[in-house]
Amino acid sequence: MEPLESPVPFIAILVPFCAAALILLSYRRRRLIEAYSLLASILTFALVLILLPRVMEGSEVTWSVLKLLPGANLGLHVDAFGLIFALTSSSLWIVSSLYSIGYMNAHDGHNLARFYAAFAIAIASALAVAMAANLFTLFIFYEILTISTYPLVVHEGTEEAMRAGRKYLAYLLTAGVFLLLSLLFTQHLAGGNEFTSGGILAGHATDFIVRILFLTFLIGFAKAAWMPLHSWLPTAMVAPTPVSALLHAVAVVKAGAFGMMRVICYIFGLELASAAGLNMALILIASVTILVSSFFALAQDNLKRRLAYSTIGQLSYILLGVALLTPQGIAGALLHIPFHAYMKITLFFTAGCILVSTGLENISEMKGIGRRMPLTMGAFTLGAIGVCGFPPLCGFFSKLLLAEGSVEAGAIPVLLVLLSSSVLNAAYFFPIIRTAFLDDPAEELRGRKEAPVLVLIPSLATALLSLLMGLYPAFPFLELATMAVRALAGGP
Amino acid sequence: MREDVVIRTVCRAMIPFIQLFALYVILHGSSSAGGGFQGGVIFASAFILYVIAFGIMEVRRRMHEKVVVALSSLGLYIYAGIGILCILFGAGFLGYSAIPLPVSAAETRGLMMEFVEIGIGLTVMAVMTSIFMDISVKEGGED
Amino acid sequence: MMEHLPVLVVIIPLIGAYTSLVGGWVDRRYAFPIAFINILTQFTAALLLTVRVMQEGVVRYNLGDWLPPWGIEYVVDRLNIYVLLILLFLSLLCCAYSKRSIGMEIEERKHTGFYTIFLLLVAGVTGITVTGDIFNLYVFLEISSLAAYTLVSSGRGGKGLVAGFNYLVMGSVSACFILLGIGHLYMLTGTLNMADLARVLPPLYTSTTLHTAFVFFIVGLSIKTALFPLHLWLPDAYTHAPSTVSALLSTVVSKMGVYATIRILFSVFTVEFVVGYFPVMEFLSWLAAIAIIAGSLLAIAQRDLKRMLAYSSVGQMGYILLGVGMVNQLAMTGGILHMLNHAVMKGCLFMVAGAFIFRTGFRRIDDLKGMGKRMPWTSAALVIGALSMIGIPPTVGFMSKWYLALGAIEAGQWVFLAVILASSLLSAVYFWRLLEYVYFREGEGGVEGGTGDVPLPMLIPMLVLAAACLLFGIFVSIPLSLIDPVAESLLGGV
Amino acid sequence: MIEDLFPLLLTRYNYYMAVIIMMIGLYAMIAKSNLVKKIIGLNIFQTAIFLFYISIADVRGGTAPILIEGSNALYVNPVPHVLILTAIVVSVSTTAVALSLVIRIHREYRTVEEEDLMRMEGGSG
Repeated sequence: MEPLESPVPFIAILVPFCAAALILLSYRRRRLIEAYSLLASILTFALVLILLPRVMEGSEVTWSVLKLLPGANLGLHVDAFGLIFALTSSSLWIVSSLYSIGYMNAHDGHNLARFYAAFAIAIASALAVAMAANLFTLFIFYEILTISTYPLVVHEGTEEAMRAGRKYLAYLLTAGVFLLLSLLFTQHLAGGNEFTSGGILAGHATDFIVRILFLTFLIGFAKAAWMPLHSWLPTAMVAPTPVSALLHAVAVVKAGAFGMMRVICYIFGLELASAAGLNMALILIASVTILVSSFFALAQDNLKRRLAYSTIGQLSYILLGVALLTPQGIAGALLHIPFHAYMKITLFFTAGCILVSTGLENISEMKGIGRRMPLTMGAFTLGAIGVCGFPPLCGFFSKLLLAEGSVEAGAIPVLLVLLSSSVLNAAYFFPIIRTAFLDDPAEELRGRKEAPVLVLIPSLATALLSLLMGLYPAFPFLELATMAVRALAGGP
Repeated sequence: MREDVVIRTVCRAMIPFIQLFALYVILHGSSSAGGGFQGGVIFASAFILYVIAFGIMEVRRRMHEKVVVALSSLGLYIYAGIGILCILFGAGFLGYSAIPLPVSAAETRGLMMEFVEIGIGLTVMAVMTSIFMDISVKEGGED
Repeated sequence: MMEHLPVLVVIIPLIGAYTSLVGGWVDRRYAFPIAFINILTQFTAALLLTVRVMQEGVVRYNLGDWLPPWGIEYVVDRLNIYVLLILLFLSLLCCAYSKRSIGMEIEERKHTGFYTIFLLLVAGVTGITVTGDIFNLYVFLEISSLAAYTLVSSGRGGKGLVAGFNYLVMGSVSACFILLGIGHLYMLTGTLNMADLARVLPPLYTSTTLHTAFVFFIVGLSIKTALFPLHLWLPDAYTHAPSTVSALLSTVVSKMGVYATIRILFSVFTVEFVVGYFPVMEFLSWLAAIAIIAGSLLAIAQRDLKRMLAYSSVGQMGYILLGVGMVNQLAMTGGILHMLNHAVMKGCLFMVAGAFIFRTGFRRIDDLKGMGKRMPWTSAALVIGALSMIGIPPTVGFMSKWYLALGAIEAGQWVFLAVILASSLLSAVYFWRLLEYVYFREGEGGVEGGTGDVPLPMLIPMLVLAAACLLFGIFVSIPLSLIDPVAESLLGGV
Repeated sequence: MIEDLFPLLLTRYNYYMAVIIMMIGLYAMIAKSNLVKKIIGLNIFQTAIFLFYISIADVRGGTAPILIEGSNALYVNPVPHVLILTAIVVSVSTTAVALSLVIRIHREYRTVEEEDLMRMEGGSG
């Protein structure tokens, strides 16, 4: 089918940017800021949703924004592949802005305008990364994403936050430079950087160059937090919880993983990737990251840090899936983007709920908390078992596809990694659930109640959504993933 | 400043000649060696000599700072004015011969060149004097 | 009048200089409006000239109706007009900015003189850009340099004086070298017209005299552009000059040196010579690469905001020369594009620094805590300028980085590629430290008179430049439409 | 080889002289601590260049370049003279600016010795 020219994707990205400007201009009026943020999130989601039926019909939506430089256009192109990520981030923005409002009300929020504006810009960039038509556009918004999340990371303004912010920037700006390098080389070698099904590099470079390029791309997408370039992520946990949720579930890390997938599928092309042996390297890195991060997670007592290490492992699932280079593997990887996002954001939201109502951050202090805050911990439990990959939550399906993919690729060690990782996930999540529900509540928790409604509702909503998507995985994500894989495998 | 009759008298005698020579140099800029720059500097040196001999206050009494400013601007206006006049008469900038005077083109050229030289001479003279006065006045003022 | 535009753009500020002197003599307050209107007129004239250049390609003008090899010829092609527009645009903004900012920094009785010298400087740089005669270029170079020395030392306090003196000594030595170079060229060819020289020189490419002349030019111009080991005059001059002059120096005066370098390297000596017969470009690019790294490292070490910006300018000059030095289309485009980009970013940043000094008197980065809240618009301009310097897309800084890096890849110069990319990280280090202080650290509060933004005449130029950082980044095709043919014609098909 | 060198040295002495004078000026600019002496050094440096220009304009046996009707005289090249005249004006202006700067420096710091200035600047910040 002919691609459809439509400015809708562009408007969807423009809305948050405008919202950010409005927020900054009305920085004195807190309620107005919150209203702008919420409205923009709903509007954005609606706009992305408009695209859904078109893409489901098999048509693709494009919009060329601007010819920025010769050979480097700013263009948007929405296909099933990108829509998965776009839908995830825009839908989760609504819940996170609700959550932020609640969270910031509960805490003594300061610099709110900066916070909400940066939040909006980050989401807009994530959306643009999802809908980028070429590597150049992706790179530009990838950089904007880095910059816009920095104020969020250092929001608290403490010395610790500043240090974390510096580390965050050091990692991600360096990564940005590597990504630019890769972009420049792609441009130089292939004479363009449009995402093309089947890749554009084939025939333009020797295997050696391809491998080097792959390495620079991999470093460039350090946002995917693969080991050993992961350490910015746990450090960035000093940020307020809505930000951690955004960083870890929606925008930043997923942008890295998604970018890597885009590059492997649409720049290198699956054939070139397997011919140059790129997949083996990626499988190795991803597997190591999955296993090692799980062990790291076991050792953390701070709940958010444990979640951070869990994220590192889960992100590598995505890398692993695409490294398998089989349809099932890629579909699994694509599915893992939204599914993990919903589950992990639930977990972060609940961690924030606990923080808001009790001020606790460490797991060892959370004895019996489930009895005081049953709804919160219920949501947490749903998210946790989802991440471990148990049915009927959505995490099960993505992992199932990944496992199928590894069998399909004949990579039995990968299957083993996946299985053992699930066991490890259970090992670091179940003690929390056990201690929350079965231990006697500690003295300090006496008289503590559920978290405020505004933070509780988003947590429950995302938990329920993960459950629902586990029950009905087909719509829309599985459908989209299948379409994306079909298009990749030499569809029309 | 210490009175010194010899110096003052000699200066008094010299300065008119210096100025005359300066005028000569300026006016012969178009047809022989010389011109506005050289003449202007010579003219300024007359003032400087005057300052050295009679003291700065005397000079300032006779030639106010604003006069210097006016003269330097006037010189530039003459120069630019003639240039633009040429443009108005359809030639290029400083394309003298285009100015319709009732004399031959070569003479017009020479005449206009003289005017330009006078302008340059005025500006150079004024600027040199003002630099010198600027330096010496402030030093004197504070000491 | 259209045909006389090349000379009018030079004459207008010259007349304006003395008009503002006379105006200031009548009443001190008249000096500024006269100067401002003057530069505005000149800018308009330059825009008209641009239209002509776009139509005709090259506009030539003979002074005093003397024909080229003998008389002085003004030649305006796309490179000239591009540089001219940059210089006038920045001069206009600096002039607007100066209205309030010189109030504190320069004694009131000198204001008239300030605008006179300012306009003389503008006349000088304009002359450099339009002239096609190499000796005329020298004269204009000296006019603008003399004006620059005076402006640097026009502030209160003695540091500016010493800085100005050192600048003068270095500048004069460089002028002497250029003069020597011109002398050698004249001795060899008997002509001073650039186009004529380019025509006459090729058979002489092996001549030792020519090589000597070339070396003199390179050394002299390197001092003027403050290429790394010869940059020593720059930090003091930029730091201790009044803020509006710092902005002017970093944007206008530095660009004129770069322009002169490009002109002499490529329009007088031509690519064949600088690549084939006297392979200096390789050497220049290495120097530029060292300048980029050294400038950035030295900037990191600074605690004084203006001094930090000054060292960063040393690095940025390296960017431009590196682009020029790699001698290929892409890199050349990047280098020339960076002339505009550096002017808007650095102009914006120096104005911001001036605004901070104007409001609070603070020069040290550590003292700028919490400025983000106290001076929101100024700080917003700072953010955009800083991001642009780091090279975050879609600001202008990224665009030049993109071209330079592509050029380096094209030339196969991996070291330069690494330098270009690493330097953006280094500038991230020092600019981020600044942003951190301004935005994310709370000020101790209670600094007298330290709240609110600067007055509008200072704020508007700053914001215009900040907007330019974004707009010329997003609509980079506008400057590119001028530059692309330039790079091609300078390289002359190599 | 060596016998070629002598005529070269002897016939091109104007260049060497220019270079020697230039070096004297440069030496003064670098080695002298007194700012006024630095300016004098600068002037010497510039003068060397002027002399160099004038010497290249010379034509052996040439006369002053004034056109005389019917004469077939050999003229020296006038252009360098004109150029140098301009250069001298530039140099004079430079000197004027430099001297006024020195005067103001003296008023500010009560010294024109560079060493003292550096000490003072170092002391004050």
